[in-house]
Amino acid sequence: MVPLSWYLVLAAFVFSCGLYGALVRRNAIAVLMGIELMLNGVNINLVAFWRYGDIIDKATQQVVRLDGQIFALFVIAVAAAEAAVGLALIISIYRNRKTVSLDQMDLLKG
Amino acid sequence: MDIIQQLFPLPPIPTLQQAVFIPLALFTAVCALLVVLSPNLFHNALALVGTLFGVAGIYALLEAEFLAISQILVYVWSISTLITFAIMLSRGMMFGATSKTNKQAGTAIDGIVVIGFIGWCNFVSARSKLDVSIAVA
Amino acid sequence: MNAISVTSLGSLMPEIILLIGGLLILILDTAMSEENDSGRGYMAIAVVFLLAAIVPVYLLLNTKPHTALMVVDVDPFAVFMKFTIYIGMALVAITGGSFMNQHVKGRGEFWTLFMFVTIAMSLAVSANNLILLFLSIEFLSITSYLLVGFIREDQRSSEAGVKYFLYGSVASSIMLYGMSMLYGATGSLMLVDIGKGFAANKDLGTLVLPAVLLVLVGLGFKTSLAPFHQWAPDTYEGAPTPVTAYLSTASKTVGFAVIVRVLLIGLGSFSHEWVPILAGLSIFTMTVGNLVALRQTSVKRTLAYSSVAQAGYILMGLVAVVSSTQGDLKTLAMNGLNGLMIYLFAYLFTNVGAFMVVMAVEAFTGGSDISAFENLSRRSPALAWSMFIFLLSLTGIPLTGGFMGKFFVFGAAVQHQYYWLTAIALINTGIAGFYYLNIIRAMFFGTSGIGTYAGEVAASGEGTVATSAMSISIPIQIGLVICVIATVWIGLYPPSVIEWANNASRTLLGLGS
Amino acid sequence: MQGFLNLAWLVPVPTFLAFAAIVLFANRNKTVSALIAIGGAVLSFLLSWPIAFSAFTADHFGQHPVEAQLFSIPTGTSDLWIGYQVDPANALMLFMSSFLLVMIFIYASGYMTFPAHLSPATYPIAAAQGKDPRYSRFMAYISLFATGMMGLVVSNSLLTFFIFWEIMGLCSYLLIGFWYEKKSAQAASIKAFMTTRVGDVFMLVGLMFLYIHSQSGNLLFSDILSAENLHHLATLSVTVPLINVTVPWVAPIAILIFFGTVGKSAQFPLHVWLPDAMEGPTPVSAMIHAATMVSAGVFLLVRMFPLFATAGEVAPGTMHFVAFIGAFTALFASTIAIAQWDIKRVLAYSTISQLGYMVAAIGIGAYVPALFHLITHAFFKALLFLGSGSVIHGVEHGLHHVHEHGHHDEPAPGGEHGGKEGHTPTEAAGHGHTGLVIHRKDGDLNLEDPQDMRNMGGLLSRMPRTGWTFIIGGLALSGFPLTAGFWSKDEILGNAWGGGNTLVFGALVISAFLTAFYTARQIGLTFLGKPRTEMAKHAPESVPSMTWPLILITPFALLLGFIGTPWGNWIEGFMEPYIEHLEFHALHVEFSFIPMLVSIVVAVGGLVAGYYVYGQGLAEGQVDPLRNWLGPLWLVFHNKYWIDEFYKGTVVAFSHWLSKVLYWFDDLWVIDPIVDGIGQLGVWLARLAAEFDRLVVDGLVNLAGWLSNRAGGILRNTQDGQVQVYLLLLVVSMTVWLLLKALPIFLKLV
Repeated sequence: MVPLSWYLVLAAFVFSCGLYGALVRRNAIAVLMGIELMLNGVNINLVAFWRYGDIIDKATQQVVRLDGQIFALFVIAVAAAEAAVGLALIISIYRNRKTVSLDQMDLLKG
Repeated sequence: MDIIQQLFPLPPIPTLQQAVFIPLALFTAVCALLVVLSPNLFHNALALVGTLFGVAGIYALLEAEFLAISQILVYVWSISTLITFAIMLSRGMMFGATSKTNKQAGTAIDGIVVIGFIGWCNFVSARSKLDVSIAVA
Repeated sequence: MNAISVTSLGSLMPEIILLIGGLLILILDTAMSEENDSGRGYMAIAVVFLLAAIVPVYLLLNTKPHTALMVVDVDPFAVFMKFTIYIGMALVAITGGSFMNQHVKGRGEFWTLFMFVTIAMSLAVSANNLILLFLSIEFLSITSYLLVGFIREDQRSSEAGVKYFLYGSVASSIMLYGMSMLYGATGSLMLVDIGKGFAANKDLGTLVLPAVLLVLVGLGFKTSLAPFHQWAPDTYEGAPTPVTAYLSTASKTVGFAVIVRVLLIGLGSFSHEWVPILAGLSIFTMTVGNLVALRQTSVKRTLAYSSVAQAGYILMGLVAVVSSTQGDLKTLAMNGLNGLMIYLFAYLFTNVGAFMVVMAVEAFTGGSDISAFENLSRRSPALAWSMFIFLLSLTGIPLTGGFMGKFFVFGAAVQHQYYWLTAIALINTGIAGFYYLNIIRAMFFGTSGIGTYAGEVAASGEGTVATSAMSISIPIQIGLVICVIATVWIGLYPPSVIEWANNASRTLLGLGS
Repeated sequence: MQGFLNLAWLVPVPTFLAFAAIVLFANRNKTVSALIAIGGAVLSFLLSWPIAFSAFTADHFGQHPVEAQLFSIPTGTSDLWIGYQVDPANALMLFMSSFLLVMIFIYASGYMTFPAHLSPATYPIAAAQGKDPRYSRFMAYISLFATGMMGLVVSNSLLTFFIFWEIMGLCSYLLIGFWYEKKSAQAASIKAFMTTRVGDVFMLVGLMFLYIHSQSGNLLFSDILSAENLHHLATLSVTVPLINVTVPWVAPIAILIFFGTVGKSAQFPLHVWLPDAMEGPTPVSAMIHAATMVSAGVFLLVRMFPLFATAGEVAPGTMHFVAFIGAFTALFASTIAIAQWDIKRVLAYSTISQLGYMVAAIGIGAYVPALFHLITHAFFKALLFLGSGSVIHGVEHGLHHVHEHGHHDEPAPGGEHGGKEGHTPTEAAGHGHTGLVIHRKDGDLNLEDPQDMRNMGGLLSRMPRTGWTFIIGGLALSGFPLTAGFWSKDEILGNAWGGGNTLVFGALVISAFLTAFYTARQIGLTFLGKPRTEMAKHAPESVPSMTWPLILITPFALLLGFIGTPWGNWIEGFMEPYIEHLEFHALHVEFSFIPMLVSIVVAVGGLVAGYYVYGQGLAEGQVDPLRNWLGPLWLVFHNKYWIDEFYKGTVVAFSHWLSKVLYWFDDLWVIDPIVDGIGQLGVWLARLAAEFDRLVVDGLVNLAGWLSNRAGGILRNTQDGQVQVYLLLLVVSMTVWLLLKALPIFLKLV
């Protein structure tokens, strides 16, 4: 059996990669991808905790609780919605300014 | 040395699950790195699709088959398509002359190392508690 | 386990009414051609349904805590917050509606989203598990991103939308990471069970601290606590002003309600970990907000930073709830939580009103720079005097709602012997006085000696030259009158509001009523 | 008559209605506004005096003061009551405030003519009417101000007291900055608001502590000042953080509340706002300095006296602190006053000094004398302020007259100038007159400054009504025997002597001498001698609406003291039952002739000394003799401006001046060393105090402002519009936080 910690390390790694992308990429779409990575990292965490948690009913040996999985499922759904909205916003600013470079978006500051 | 051995006890022979997990995790991790490191936006998107597949594999390994299918259906088919579509739509921006990353990479890594550290803390305590309980079960 | 019962329908009546309203607008929007529509019908539907939703909320104000549909907690605290949110959204709809109808294209979409965002807030304040909490907060955020960037032709609006989106997504991902740790540590997603799990197993402290921190990032983003506040000024400035008004009030109310619920119910047994964090955040937030506000020249931006600073004061209420070192919470009149609630309630009217004045001035002069407010008292005394009252309330002068909020929050902090916190907060209110006074000065006194001839003559009250008198539309007038009356009324120590807040806070804290 | 007592809650209402009516309906018509405002004040007066006199005439009124609740507010576990009360202390305040407010309102209606710093071209209509362009607004503000004061007087709980207190603070801000075209007025208004706010914040904290630690669960005076509650507070102890001293709660609460007084009544070190507050129109100065605002501070002490008395019993340091602040302020301010030129500024420092008297009286436990002096001082100080306003008005008119008839040379540009010789910069700056500035050895002189006493002289013959009433007010202020000020001041001195507070007594006696001295100087410079300027020569008497209030106040300034003579002390008899009723201990001393003799000697001595020096006024261009005595002579010879004078052909005047200087030089050493010894000390102290204000107080204020501005700027730089920078800051702050918090946990794990 794979130790839980392996999954957690992988999750942390994917999450950190995503965060790095969100922090340093100039391109807004690349940042969006970074955010997707972060969410995937979280999902690995959630599913792993679910799998290694107390989910088996001792008497029937059936899986009785699915909350971690359900949470992960919702996160996937939310990520889809977020990506759609994010792309809509990015395309709208691209039409206005012909750029998706984030460091050029500084009309509002100070 | 005691501590390290205590925290990272290397099992002598990987079980079958572990043998599947290790390459899968490596693939996912490398793809994730490519997503953020490759300068070509198109490669980024491809690597993202790769990561998502890898994560779906992890779900399958964790016996969450339904979730793995959802991952492939929702992410790989819809989000990736959406992103690729957006890249196509704004093709011009793929070939900008400037650097693909901004100047804060160094600081960001410092910060993220610490976030990784949180993950590590997480792992340590979870290990001490959960691994034991699983071993008992 | 009969989940859907008549009582749960009754408890969920507000949300159901809002949902019907939203769907009605959606259907009408698809049925009608967009070109000819002024959007007034949608606005009317939205206002009517929002007001209709206030009625069941009002009836539920003194309800006994119960759970509907297994995941929605209906207790006086949540209901009070819903009451606040609905009133705020109704005010925004009344006053900001015509502005939005003028400036946006997809009017039906706007009003549908407006109703749905209200539902999201409403669910967020009463969610009792992490899934619903995350979902409703994300729903709220995603809808808000759209609303902020709704004026697509306006570069500032879209930029604000993109920034808000990126910051918000990252913050909520981080929060989610924290939530996954909470789940991993206790094996449950229900806040109550998480609380019990932590209470039973104190060894989990190593997991809790990073988890609290990560969750606070997401919630701090919603409530614009420094150092997670930096999106706020940019977004508030770029967003359409009615959207800014609800972001800085209703959305913030949600953030605080969720912080209270998660920390008190889920992490109550680790209060020694998070109280110092919150106290530090509170101090940092109010100081940063006030100091940067000093340097602003745009009134909208000043209000944005002031709203950051106010979040710091509000947070004091939560700090003062716990670790009561003196006396029994049962005997204290100010338990902190009721201060937080009264503050949020009063702040809602004040801030919505202030942003409405900004909107009216913007509509007339095209900018919200302080120079647009010069001599406002001459061009439109009604606007100037309303703004005057709102600014007094933000400063915390007695007889205004802002004073009541500060009185209860600071009082609680003093009762719990957070003297340093109170002292810093008091110093901060002093600093804040400067920039509020500056706006008042500009409105009533103008810059010394620069006033135009026409303006000066009109000012002296003897002018026949009324070149620059401003007219304000009737909906804005109604909204402003409501805000002014409510601000002053709360300042007069309204027994009902205070009793509601007391009851709600005591119920949530488990003190018995 | 007793029925009137239950109408006390109505007292603040008429002025508030007047405020509302002017704001809402009458802001276009100046005459109607003035009538409404005066009407409101008169109504309030017509309510107040019957209330006051039914209190005065009732038997043993103090044993059963009237107190009633109007409505209540729940606070969760207890109720907050709002109501009114009438007791001997506030009956006296009602008597004083309502009358003075009517007088000031009437005076203001005549005073607010078109101000000189505005250009008539900008406000053609107001200039044609000859009234201030914002006349109506002024009337509205002062009505609200009066509401604040009257509400404060009749309120029966500390909470409502504080609310009205804050309303007054707000109005003072609006009124001091009323002529906001003047930069100095803007600055002064903000300074006043912020400085008093500092005191208010302390007071609010004290109020909260009082609320929390009282048994009553409310802030009603009758409950918080009850003997049981005070006993409770005196036994409940607290360890003060930082210094780790354990004291009864009553002491820190008293000190914190006392800071409210320090701010409002301009006691050291928060006195800095009051001299600058002179930038407001003179009726405002009279209101702030006599009838309302600063009195409110002392009234707070009078109100809360049982608390202070209890604090004094269990922690004597509390009362010593109060007494020290009061006595120090009295002495300190009076030394400044003897070296000022601005007619209103002398009065301002004099007010600070007299308030110090009252505070010191409270500090030594002299409850009744403090209240007594509060009442008499209000009358004669109102008289003096209104008189000085009349003088300024007259001199301004004289200036207009001079300008119209071309008697004067071309005015030189550059009216604003900073004083160099012992004047604070704001003093001379910005009266809006662009007159010729003379750099004099005793301070720069703007020849067209209508407030500078060096531009006056001999006004008694030009303005007899103003002059005589001013002189009477001045005599009362200096404590000339048999005037109102004499009796009340003597009571305080007698109590200080009888109570064995020798230091306080000494400080107050010196200050009394200086008071008499600068009063004589002021009267001498303003009204006696010969006019020193053309504008003084052409100054007309003011209009009747300004002079009648002066004449009506004069009898009070002269005769009011007879309610508190040592032989028939009506006021003590009136207050005595109240003290018994509240069960606290006020200082009670046997009458002694020594302090009374001392008081007479210093008052008359000071007046005579002042008259001796300034009795003939000053000659044109003559420097203040006191200043001369100090001034290094070589400065005079090497000073460019004096050479200018020389070239202008005033050799004769110069020699005359020089001979006078030498004459004085001899005289000072031989004849009157005492007067001038004190004079020298005073001038040095004044300069020291002015420097202290300028360097330390202003410096600190500026430093704080600068720092917060800089910090705001630095923080603002991070807000550069780059969303990824924001995100990075988020991550970095999380990192720092984790390193601080998580590292220990990690180390523990390992």
